[in-house]
Amino acid sequence: MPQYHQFDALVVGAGGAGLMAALHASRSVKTAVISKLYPTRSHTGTAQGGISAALGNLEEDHWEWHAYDTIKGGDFLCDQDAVEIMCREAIDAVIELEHMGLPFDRTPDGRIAQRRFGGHTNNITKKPVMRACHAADRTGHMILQTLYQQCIKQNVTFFDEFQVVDVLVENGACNGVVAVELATGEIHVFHSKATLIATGGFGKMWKVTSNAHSLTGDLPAALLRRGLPLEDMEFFQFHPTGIYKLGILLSEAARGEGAVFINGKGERFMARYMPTLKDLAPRDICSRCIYQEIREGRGIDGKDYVYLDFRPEVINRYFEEDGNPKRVDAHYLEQKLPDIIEFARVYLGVDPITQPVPIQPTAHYAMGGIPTTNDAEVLADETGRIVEGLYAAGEVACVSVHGANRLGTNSLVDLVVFGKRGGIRMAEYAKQASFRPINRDAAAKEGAAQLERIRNSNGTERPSAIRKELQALMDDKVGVYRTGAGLEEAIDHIRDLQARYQRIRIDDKGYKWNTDLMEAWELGNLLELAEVTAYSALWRQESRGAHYREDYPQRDDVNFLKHSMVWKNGRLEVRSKPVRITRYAPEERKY
Amino acid sequence: MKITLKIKRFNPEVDKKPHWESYTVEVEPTDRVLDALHEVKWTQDGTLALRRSCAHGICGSDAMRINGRNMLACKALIKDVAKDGVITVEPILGLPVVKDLIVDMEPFFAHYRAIMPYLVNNDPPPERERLQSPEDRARYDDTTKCILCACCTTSCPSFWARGEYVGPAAIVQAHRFIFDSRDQAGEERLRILSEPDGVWRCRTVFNCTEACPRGIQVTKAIGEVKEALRTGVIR
Amino acid sequence: MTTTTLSQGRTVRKIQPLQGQARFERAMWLFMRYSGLALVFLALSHFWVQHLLIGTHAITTAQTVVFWGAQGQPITLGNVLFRSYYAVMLVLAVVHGINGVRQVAYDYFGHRPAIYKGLMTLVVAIATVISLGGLLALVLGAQASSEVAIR
Amino acid sequence: MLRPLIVSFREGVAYRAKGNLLWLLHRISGLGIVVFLGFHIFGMSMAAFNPALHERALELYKTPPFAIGELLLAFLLIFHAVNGTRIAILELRPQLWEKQELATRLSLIITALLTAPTLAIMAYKSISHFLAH
Ligand SMILES: Cc1cc2nc3c(=O)[nH]c(=O)nc-3n(C[C@H](O)[C@H](O)[C@H](O)COP(=O)(O)OP(=O)(O)OC[C@H]3O[C@@H](n4cnc5c(N)ncnc54)[C@H](O)[C@@H]3O)c2cc1C
Ligand code: HEM
Ligand code: SF4
Ligand code: F3S
Ligand code: FES
Repeated sequence: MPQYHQFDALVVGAGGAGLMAALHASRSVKTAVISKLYPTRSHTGTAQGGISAALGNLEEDHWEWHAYDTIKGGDFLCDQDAVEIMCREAIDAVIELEHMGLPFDRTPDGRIAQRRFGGHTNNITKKPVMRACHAADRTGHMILQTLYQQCIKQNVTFFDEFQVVDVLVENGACNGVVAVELATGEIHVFHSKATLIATGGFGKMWKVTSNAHSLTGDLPAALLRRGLPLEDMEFFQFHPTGIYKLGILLSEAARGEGAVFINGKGERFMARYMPTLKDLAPRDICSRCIYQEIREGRGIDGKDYVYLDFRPEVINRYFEEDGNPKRVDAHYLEQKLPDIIEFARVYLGVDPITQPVPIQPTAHYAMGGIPTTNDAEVLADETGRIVEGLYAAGEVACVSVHGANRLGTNSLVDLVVFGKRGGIRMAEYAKQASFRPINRDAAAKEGAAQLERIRNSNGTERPSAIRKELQALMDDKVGVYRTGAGLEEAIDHIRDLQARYQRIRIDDKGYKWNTDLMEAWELGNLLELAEVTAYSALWRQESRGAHYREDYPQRDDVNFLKHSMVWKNGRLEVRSKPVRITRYAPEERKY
Repeated sequence: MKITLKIKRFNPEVDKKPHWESYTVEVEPTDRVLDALHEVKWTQDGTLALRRSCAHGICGSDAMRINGRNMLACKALIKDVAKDGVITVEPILGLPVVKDLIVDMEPFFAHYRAIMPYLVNNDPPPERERLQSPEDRARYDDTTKCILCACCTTSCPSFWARGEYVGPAAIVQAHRFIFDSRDQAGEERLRILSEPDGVWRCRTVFNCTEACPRGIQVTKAIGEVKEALRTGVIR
Repeated sequence: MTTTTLSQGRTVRKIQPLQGQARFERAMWLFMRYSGLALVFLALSHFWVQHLLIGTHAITTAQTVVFWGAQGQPITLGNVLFRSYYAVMLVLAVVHGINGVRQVAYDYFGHRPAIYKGLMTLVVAIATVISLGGLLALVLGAQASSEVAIR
Repeated sequence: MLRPLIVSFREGVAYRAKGNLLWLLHRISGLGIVVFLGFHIFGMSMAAFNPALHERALELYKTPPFAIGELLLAFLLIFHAVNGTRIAILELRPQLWEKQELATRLSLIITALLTAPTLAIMAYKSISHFLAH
């Protein structure tokens, strides 16, 4: 017998977005949070560098500048009204976090400390501006901890280590979710008036990635199966500074504090490509420049990596060259970047204070995802029709505030601003709506069937082998550089893997903590999302932001200044949705 | 290189008692123990159960006993732990084992919740941020790093002896708020921690400090809480 | 809680004194440290005098009685000091020991209050009887002592 | 009910760190001394209340098993005293918390330095006593 629960509001995912939503929703309606990880294990905790808000604590700044930078960084694919909301409300959101107890670093006069970050500029001088509020290089950790602490204070109900396997979307409305309790393998049906999805990214389809093992896109895939579309899936950000081979992220904060890229010839090559912002150019550009250097034989020792150099003497030399009066020393860097310095020491055996660090771009962030309105309501199609009672926020959602490329620190802003808006909106809705009837047993059966099929599948394929092949393929064909031919090959290959996936076999047939089963199920989701990603990438015949087509190297505003929306009802279908433009007209993107 | 992983296995649906199983895998010396465990799980025996997520020491999922002491599997490199090519892996101690390397974390988090792990400030919030001097901020910096991995608490003999002891992790979390100049409930937390199962059960064993993957000076933090109780001053 | 801000930008706060069990636990914790430090000198010196200077094999009942007996001995400063030394050591060691046993018992039997309380009652009772006897012997001596001394 | 005991004695001993072994030894030595102290005070007070009994106790002390027990007691007492001093000082002097590695090493060395001559002299006295009788 499945277990049954009823809540006015349900939040799936306990990262920054989910917890923010839960905090606000639970103030007025009966709310529960379901998460497959214990909340503090969510990937928000790994976010390092900072959260941007135009507080102007250290130098002049305005939210309008922040908005312009965001839109330009997103290569003018952002929906500008959403960006304006985000950048305006970012200020209050950061202050709210501080009031909740978030231990930001402080300025000498006791205010929140801010630092530079890629693509964030003073709009007049065009120079980098200090906008990223931070707590050393563990800003995400502090946000996650602080929000979870507040949830404890407010007695929010949690279902920890419950994995959602299905979303009950029927007749254009959502009535809850079906989840499996990992500890027992039992199926639980959660009946709700409003459901918010905040399950984060899905970068595990790539091999070299900064994403956690748990980021497998379970919910977007579930919605896809339920006939709902995903938006802008071709835009996936590759962060320039992943630890070589491992993909573990070294935050852009390093460059915010003065680190530079160095190629095999010892040159600071970014100065050549982007004379004004140099190493603090947006991520898509840096990643491409790194690959450009490598392709032209200027990788370190001709290999496929370059250096990120943040030895104090190197930083100071370039500060002097740039006319920046600031100077740093080893102690200062250890204070400001303790964690990433430790990552390099532990995983590479390289001490960044005395040696340059080998890096390579790493799959990092999904700009696309579940399409939503500015109040986090999930869209059913390109016309703006919404799915009643269904919301999404955080990395899994596509509002779209990041357009074709997200600026560093803007994800954390997105989480707290739209998490909060979503939480408030869903509570308002749940207060006036009533429960729509559901068929519990049918719902439970459908959810369980997905798992039973895998449990009982008697093929010969090992899921891990398929996953490995998928990840290598995605790195190879759906990475920083893409071509039409490569993407077509990738789609064929993914479909082949999907066919093989039907013939898998797992070792663990039990119920309690069957991670073998759940990993296999997650692989199914990755395969679906990989297919959709490659398919949208093939559709977009232009280069914009993170999406770079070698066969179409130019941005094409005439044909492609629009969002993609993909459905998979039997077969894949792409439709498009216009970009909302308010006051920032598209222009060439130069830094 | 080839290494042998000796893993303590327990499947609640089959076994009455835990037993050891050995696996030989091919790994690089710079790989993580987590990679080796994945190698086992993905190529030899999918039934092996463990928690993990971030794979770089931030989420706190994969605390386990590696060669007899608590570590995060994703932060222990093969070359540092493989002695004679053998690595033993067991679940952490003092919490009920649920399956293989997975333990029931609920008692651990119950202790965490017991010490009021949230900022309490009943003054009306100002328009902008509350001010805090860099010195006041630095006072509790060390303990903000905690990722609740339980490496410390489950390495503490006092906790093994008595599971009701709140344990170092909860005290670290309490420290983070007691010494935050913005907080107003330090006194109440100190009162909770002076109960029989509070800080006084800490025997200054230092296992916790050695085990903490975040390099937190755990025993020092506990000592500072004791000092506040001893002197009646939070400084 | 009263708050004062120090000049170096650090906030310092005073807290109200603890009450009840919390206060007791704190006191016992402090007592364990201080009594322990005192016992280093008291217990070790006693031990070394008895075992290294004198030696177990050289001790006889007669000597002990002369050493400790109250009757027939002059009340000198040395005598008083030496008896106080033993009295202090005895009290500190017994209380230190009992509280130590309490902690150990609480660790293993704290979740079984009946066993824990029973055990502690027994330990305290035995310790009280024995140490009262010890103190009595130390302070008063006894009738028998002089007879043995003469023999 | 005995689970905590089992965990700390069987599995805890196998936990690869110094701290828990010191803790265990401190605990065992403390309890050992308590038990000894009980008998000791009782025995000594018998010199006053029941000299005959006291005499019998002394005879017992002079047998080889007790001589060995005495050596053990000496070690336990010295270890407990030195280790206890380390704990007390570390806890009462917060500035020293970062020096715990050194403190542990020092206390082990001091224990060894104090125990060695003590045991040697005591053993010498015992052996010459047994040889003489
Ligand atoms: C290494 C790294 C550094 C970063 N640094 C920065 C930075 O400095 N600044 C910035 O702005 N952004 C940064 N980002 C991006 C940002 O951290 C993430 O985009 C953001 O944290 C995502 O938050 P979220 O709340 O959407 O999801 P997450 O925090 O990923 O949480 C997802 C939640 O969903 C749950 N979940 C998932 N699937 C299921 C399921 N099937 N059933 C139930 N629950 C489920 C999980 O348990 C988890 O609780 C960084 C990202 C990475 C990887
Ligand atoms: C010689 C000097 C001594 C010193 C410096 C000393 C110090 C200490 C200290 C600091 C503790 C507290 C340990 C803790 O709470 O973690 C302790 C515990 C204890 N002591 Fe002593 N002590 C001494 C002598 C004695 C004597 C003579 C006895 C016996 C009567 C004794 C019995 C105990 C016991 C039973 C414990 C509890 C052990 C535990 O909780 O594990 N100690 N000692
Ligand atoms: S203090 Fe360290 S060991 Fe303990 S839970 Fe926190 S991070 Fe883990
Ligand atoms: S190991 Fe335990 S006894 Fe104290 S110093 Fe650490 S909490
Ligand atoms: S997997 Fe996240 S800490 Fe090890």
